[in-house]
Amino acid sequence: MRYLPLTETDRSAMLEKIGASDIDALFADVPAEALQKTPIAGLPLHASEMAVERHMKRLAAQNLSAADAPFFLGAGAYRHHVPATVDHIIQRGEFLTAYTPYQPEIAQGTLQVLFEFQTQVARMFGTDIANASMYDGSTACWEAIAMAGRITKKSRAVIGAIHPHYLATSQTMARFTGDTLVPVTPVLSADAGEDAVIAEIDETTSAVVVQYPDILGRIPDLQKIADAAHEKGALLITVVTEPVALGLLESPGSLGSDVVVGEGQSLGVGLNFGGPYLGLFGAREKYTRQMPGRLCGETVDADGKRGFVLTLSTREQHIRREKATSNICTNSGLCALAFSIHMTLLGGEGLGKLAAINHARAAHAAKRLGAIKGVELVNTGGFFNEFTLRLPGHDAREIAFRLTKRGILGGVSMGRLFPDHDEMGEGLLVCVTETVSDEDIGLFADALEEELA
Amino acid sequence: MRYLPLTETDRSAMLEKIGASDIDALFADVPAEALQKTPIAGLPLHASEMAVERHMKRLAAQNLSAADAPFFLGAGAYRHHVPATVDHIIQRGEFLTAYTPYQPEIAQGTLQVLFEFQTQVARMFGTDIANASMYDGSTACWEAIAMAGRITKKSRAVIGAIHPHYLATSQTMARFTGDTLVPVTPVLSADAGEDAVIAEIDETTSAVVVQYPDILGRIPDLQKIADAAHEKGALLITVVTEPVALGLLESPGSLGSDVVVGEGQSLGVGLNFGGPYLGLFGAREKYTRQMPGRLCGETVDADGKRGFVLTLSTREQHIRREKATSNICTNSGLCALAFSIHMTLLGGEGLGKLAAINHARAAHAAKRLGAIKGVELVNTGGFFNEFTLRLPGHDAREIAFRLTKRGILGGVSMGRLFPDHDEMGEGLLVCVTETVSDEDIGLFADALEEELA
Amino acid sequence: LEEPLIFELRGKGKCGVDFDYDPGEPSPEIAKFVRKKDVELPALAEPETVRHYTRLSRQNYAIDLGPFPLGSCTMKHNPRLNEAVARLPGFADIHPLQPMDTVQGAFAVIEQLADWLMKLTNMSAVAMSPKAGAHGELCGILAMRAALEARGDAREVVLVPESAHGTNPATAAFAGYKVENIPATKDGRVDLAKLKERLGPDVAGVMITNPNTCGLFERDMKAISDAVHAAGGLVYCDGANFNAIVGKVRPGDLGIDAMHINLHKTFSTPHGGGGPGSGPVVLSAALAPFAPIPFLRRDDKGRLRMVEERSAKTHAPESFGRMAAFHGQMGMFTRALAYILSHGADGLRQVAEDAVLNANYVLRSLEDVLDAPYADAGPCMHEALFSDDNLPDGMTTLDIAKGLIDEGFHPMTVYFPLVVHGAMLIEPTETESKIGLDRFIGSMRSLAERAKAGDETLKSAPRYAPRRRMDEARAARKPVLTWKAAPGQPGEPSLSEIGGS
Amino acid sequence: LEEPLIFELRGKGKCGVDFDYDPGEPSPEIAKFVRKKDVELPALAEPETVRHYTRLSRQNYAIDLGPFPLGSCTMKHNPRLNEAVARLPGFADIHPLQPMDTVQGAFAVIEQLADWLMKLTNMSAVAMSPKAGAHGELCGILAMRAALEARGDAREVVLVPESAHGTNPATAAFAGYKVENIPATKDGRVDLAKLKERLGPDVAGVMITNPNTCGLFERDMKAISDAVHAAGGLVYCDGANFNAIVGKVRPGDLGIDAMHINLHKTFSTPHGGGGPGSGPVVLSAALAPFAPIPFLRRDDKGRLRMVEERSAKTHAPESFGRMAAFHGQMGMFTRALAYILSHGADGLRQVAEDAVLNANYVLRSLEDVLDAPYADAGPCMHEALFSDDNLPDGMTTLDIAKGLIDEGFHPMTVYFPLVVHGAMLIEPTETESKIGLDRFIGSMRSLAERAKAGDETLKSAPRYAPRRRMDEARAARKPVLTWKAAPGQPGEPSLSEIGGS
Repeated sequence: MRYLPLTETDRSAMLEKIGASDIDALFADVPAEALQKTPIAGLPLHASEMAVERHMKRLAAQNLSAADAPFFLGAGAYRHHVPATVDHIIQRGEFLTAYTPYQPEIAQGTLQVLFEFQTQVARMFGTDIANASMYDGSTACWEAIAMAGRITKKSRAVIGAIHPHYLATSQTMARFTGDTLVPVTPVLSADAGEDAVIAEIDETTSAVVVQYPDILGRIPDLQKIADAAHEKGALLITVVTEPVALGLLESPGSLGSDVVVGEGQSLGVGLNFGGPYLGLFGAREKYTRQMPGRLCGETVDADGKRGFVLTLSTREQHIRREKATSNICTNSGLCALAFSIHMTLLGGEGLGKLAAINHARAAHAAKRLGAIKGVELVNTGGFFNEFTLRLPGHDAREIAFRLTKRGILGGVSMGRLFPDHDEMGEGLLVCVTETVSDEDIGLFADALEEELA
Repeated sequence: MRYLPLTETDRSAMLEKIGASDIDALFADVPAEALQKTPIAGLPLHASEMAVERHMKRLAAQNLSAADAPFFLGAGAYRHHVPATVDHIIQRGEFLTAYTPYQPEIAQGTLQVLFEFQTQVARMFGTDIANASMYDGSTACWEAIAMAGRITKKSRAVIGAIHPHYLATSQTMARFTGDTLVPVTPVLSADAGEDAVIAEIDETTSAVVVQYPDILGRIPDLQKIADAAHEKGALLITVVTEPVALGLLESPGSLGSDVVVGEGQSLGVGLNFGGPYLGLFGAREKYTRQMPGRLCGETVDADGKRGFVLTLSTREQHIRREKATSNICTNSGLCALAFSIHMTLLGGEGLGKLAAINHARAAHAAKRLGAIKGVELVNTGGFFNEFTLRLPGHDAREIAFRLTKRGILGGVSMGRLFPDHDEMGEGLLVCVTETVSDEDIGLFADALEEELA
Repeated sequence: LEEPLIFELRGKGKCGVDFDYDPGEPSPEIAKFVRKKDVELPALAEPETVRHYTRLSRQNYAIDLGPFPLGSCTMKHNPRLNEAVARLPGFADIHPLQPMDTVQGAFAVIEQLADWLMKLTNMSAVAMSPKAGAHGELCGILAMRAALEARGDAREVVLVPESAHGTNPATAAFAGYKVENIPATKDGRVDLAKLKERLGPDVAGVMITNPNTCGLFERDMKAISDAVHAAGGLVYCDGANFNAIVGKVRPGDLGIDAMHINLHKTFSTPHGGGGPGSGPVVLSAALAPFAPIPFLRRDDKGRLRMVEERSAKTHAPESFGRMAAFHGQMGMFTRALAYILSHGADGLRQVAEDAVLNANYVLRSLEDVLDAPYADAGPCMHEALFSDDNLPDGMTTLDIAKGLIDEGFHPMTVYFPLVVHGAMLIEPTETESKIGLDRFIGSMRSLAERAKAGDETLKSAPRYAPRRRMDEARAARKPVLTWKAAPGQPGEPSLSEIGGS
Repeated sequence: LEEPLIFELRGKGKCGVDFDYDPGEPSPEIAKFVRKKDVELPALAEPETVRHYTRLSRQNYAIDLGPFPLGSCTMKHNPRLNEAVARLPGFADIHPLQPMDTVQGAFAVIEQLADWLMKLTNMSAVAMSPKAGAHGELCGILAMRAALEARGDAREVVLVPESAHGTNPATAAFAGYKVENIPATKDGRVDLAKLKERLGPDVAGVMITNPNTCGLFERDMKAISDAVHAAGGLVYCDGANFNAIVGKVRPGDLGIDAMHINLHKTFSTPHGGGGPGSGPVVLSAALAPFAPIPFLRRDDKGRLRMVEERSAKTHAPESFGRMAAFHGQMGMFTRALAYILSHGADGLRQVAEDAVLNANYVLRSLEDVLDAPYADAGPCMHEALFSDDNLPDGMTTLDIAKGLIDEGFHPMTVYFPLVVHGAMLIEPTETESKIGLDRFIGSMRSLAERAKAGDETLKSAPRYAPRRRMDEARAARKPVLTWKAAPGQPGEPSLSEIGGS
């Protein structure tokens, strides 16, 4: 077997050194009736690299990949061009096959990257600090709500028009922790619903959670919500599912957000059918010791040279066990690296250009699609690279499905995301990034026109 | 521009330091009429990575790639499965972006690989030594003929059934150097033609050049030819276009070859539409100082530690200039690395297994195809993984073309390789490696049957 | 090989990405949201970027450079085939919310991996969406809690051995449980008798690691499960060490109710300097109905369908809900599936056998120079445990660990499990060769002897690493978590040695 | 980071590749050819293989780690996009002898690259098949010889400047010519007057490098070409330094007949530790008919057709023949084309400008501490030349070079060109940043001053590299070119430091 370096000669010599008669002597503590005598049934036997590759390629070919169709999906996962350099670097064995940097003397590569990453995220979010990443945006969102509870000693969170999966993830946890979540369900209108959210805030509210831009692509007035929340002693948690937007829009931190969390997949990571992704988590400095997840900090070594270590681990499970701020052990290190490389290539100015291009392309598409008979553009109050179309009288799920028959991946139906709100069923969320060509937009528009005719 | 790190600020500061008014002041030695004032016409302006990738993918999509069709081509370029590890390692920046190892203190990685490579090639070929690689098999072939001339001080080489491109390449050079090449053109028969070759050897012969297996897939009796050559004071040069064969067949060195050259593309390198490939060159130790190309040798450093250097460079152009054994400067270092990694994964035993599988699959295919009405198997005397079919009454070029219309890449027509020998036109050279499935063979056989019906 | 921070490399006015499209001005509707100036982040040109990260990478140790004998943190070889497979556009370039008919191949990957994980563990169901091992633990505990609540059986205590990974108590607490210790016997295993005493109507269940973190198989696992079940509780098994028994023992045969599987530990997905992970959780028949959404089912036409919120009412009425957006760590599934296909049922047995063989070889090659607290009790499983008991005063486990760095190796896991003083937990894994182990053993013996001889130079190890021992207290005292330009800081990299040595 | 040879790693009985197919016995016809035992080569399992090569790689310096200021051996950044493009299955997994209709996209790559090379040089034709720069030189010289022979004009001498690359005289000799030197003027250029004197009916032509290897543009190039042509000869231009003028000067405007282009030097294809290269040769109208086969043409239906032996009689009756099997270095063509597309006509100008700017910056930043023989004559092109003239006795160019290794840099080209004593030829290329150049300049100034101060420690540099100075004489005296097991050699790797530092 190509991954196993022991030869039969080695195995014999080692058993002899150990003083064991055969390999099963080493499994003596396993009750005899539980020890499998033969390969487990139902799995194939070993296979060559060529055969495995063939099998996996066959499965891959059964998917319609984004490069092979005009592609307009977003809703928390965005398709951007990732420079080839990113994938080259993350495949270097020293990054790919390193462990968590518990031995900082021989892990400065990973640690310096995390320190740079934290700085990049904090500056993008407009927060004082950021952590070294979380599983993904949805779990980061819950961690923020839990952190707000620790800080405010309150347990009622008001939730605006965030991604329904993020809400559902938080609801799962809240059910067990005893937190109360008060969702303010969005409606298909241009109004980003700040007032409806603000109306739910009271003195018992630990946090207000809004998305920026929101799940319908609308841009809420964060400062207004922040002011209302702070007035009642609640924190404002802002969720960003599309970090590219922050190249064009004012940062959530500068608009009064106390905690900013997000999904970093847009930069460097790619679609990957939903995972692994990259949770981003930034906050005010005063909450440092309440932060979940890994933190990387600067220090010096015995020679006085600058270096980096994982720090404040007394918050964490491996030290504090049941008193930890979170049970998280693994972060999303390699995705953080990919994000950081992409961001280093872009810089602030490049991120701004990329964002402007996304917005311009989306505006162009919205105009074209919104002009189709039977289509209403919901986001008349502005959007970044994602907007919602209302298709009166149609179930958008059905339209999206019929578009795939024409080879077009034409958006995410709101009915899939909001199954309990029938009025959302007519909504189709369309995302347009720099990867979408004019030709793609034309093909989509023509197809949609025909489907609705 | 993403590859250019100078900013406008940098450029101004540097011009100031230099004392130049503007950039064109640095081009002052260029006659004004020759200095282009604007971007050169006919080329596009700069483009994003995304746009370049799109353009290149469009061109790539216009080719029928081997993975998308039952594939049976060989004739000097063989499709084998290359382990993913190989491509991973050769993309490490330290290998990919290193220069020729002129500074051995900081190039031991490349140098040790070359030393290991030389050892692998020599053992596979059954020669005492091998060099650090040449451009490809065809140029290595000519270099061997030229070397035989230097050694024997004679200039008439007898050439057996080698790849016609190898012959043509050598003929080009011979025309200018004044060497005489005496080709013995093969015929479509099972007889590997040893006697016809031997009949041409005389006292003026510098070398006899044969291919093993030959261009029709036949296996010549090397020892017999070697004995005849040595009797007249000529060297035997054996050409190996398919090194995998040497996992199954006796090595050319052990059968009396004085020089063995070959194409190493089969291991590690891939098809790549013909290049870059990898020239292999092995010889008896006594010819060391007559070898062309780079040689890597063992030595020690100032601390007495073992290390490796390029050596015997007094043979080479950068030292010896017009008296060099060859004008070669570049070898095929990265391809040699790929070959060496693949060989390290295989080892001698693995190479033997791979060869046995190739042979078995080819034998299976030959049986199936040879049974088709209107098809004659030429190689009734045995073959390795390649054999010739005779299609009486048909131009095999036409058949090969018609097979592509059925999505099958069904072999190389002898008419393409031997345009001046009409009797070869009925020959179709078919190669079957481990990558060919039973299903592929069935599809090919069915299609061929229908085409000939 | 010193390397400055990107913020110190004068990245103003540079660009590592080109754009072809002139966007013009943003639409007037969003003018009020538009930021006044760009995010203040430097850019590097592509050549500088490649160099920055390549140089940084060389300050890391990695499995590609040498063994990582980290007990309980298994680091085995990461096959490059898996990297290639995960990058096939048909897997890497598809969106989680594409219409389901356009991603049947991706669903098939998940289904196939799920099926094989169930067969390897002999369990009834598997939740594929947890994002990492600890997330998987959470999934298992939530399923247990949901099942107990569905019975109307409020229970509030989870029992955890002292030797457990920190994630176990943290997870139980995160899910709202009180945590109590399970005592251990002298031979490093759960004390069955004491456990039985503690069981009762307030105990929701136990979390047991098997093989445990002392590297031992819990011989009484089945009896433990039976006792817990008899007392109305449920059994969570921490599957971090499943690599020691994969293909040899099916945990479901031992009566457990839930177990997470770290795909990187057992199935070779890369760890990437700290993640991403993936932690599928296998569940017993009792817990299966409470599994989280989404999960796959086949409809009556044989098409794969992801059960999400919309169809959960029909197909998953008792599910405890969603744990994360989308469907799980697809990129890890493709890699793990390729790994399982490569090994097959026969190869996986060999994996466990070679892992255990390598660990016992280390145990027996070092037990004469280091204290091995459980060595007399019999063989270990995938990891060998030593203590600092026969080191002289002043010489510590940490000194051995840091000394190992100077020998060219990553240190073993130290000071864990907590039940052993100055623990050194060594896990070679099956992908280390004998020649490599012999070198490692040689270094360990040399270090043990130096420590016993009171060699003070060990105290200043490492000397040959990119950094010497780090001042971790200083980092925590006044945390510096982001870079800030110091006044007058030149941003110049320091001169450095070349990286080859 | 010491690493043993693969032959020392006990590779017997291992396997890094698996096979699914049982081949049985070989067919009886070939029994007599079958080898008695396997080739005697060790195998390593995949984890060991990855580690062996990863560790070895770290003993290399590379452009990804720092600058390679090798004058005349241009090493610029190698974009990773190009690597991705070259690996597209539509390019990497096609066979050179597939029916031509199935490879129209591959032909289009070659045609497009060929077209742009002609436009960038203002030449009439281009031979794409040469495998490297020196092979391209050979192609050019053979075309010249074929053209002269076609005229019935036997000539036997080729004139080459003393400052030329060694490949120039070697190539001319390899093609059967006698080589004579062209004298140089004091300012480092071809002496036009002396050249004119030597021209005559025996001179087949000249080989001139422009910009030349002193880093200077040959101002009189057009006059040289005119003089050679007037004397019935032909002009070969060594295009190794085309990167200095690409997009700024078209060599065809200067009257040359042939020039090779090293795709790695000007168009960024990776050098791979010594190749593969690729050396397309542009040709004047006079030489175009003699270009080697194969080459592309479009048939009357617009389809691309490769003119090979079969169609040469019709379409290339005067071709001097084939230079290598198949069609050239396709893998380099895709990379070079991606590079040209990325830069475009505007970006390529900038490449030349930045390369020249960087070189002049180095020249002017070091001319006060090192002797710069041609600095007074004006700007240099892409490389700056220094001599050892103001180093004290006993201190050599080699000491500076090896000292540079300890500063973290690859040395410059040394002792070339031969016309300058103790030459140091520094070529930064356009892909070095100013901050990087400033560091390099700082190191060079420090070394120059140490040398002038007679600092003997320079003599023992490098000290911080994987090896100290190597005994090259020993290697050549009794060459050891392959590994042989020494009796009793244990095959044990030595202990080593960890690789990060």
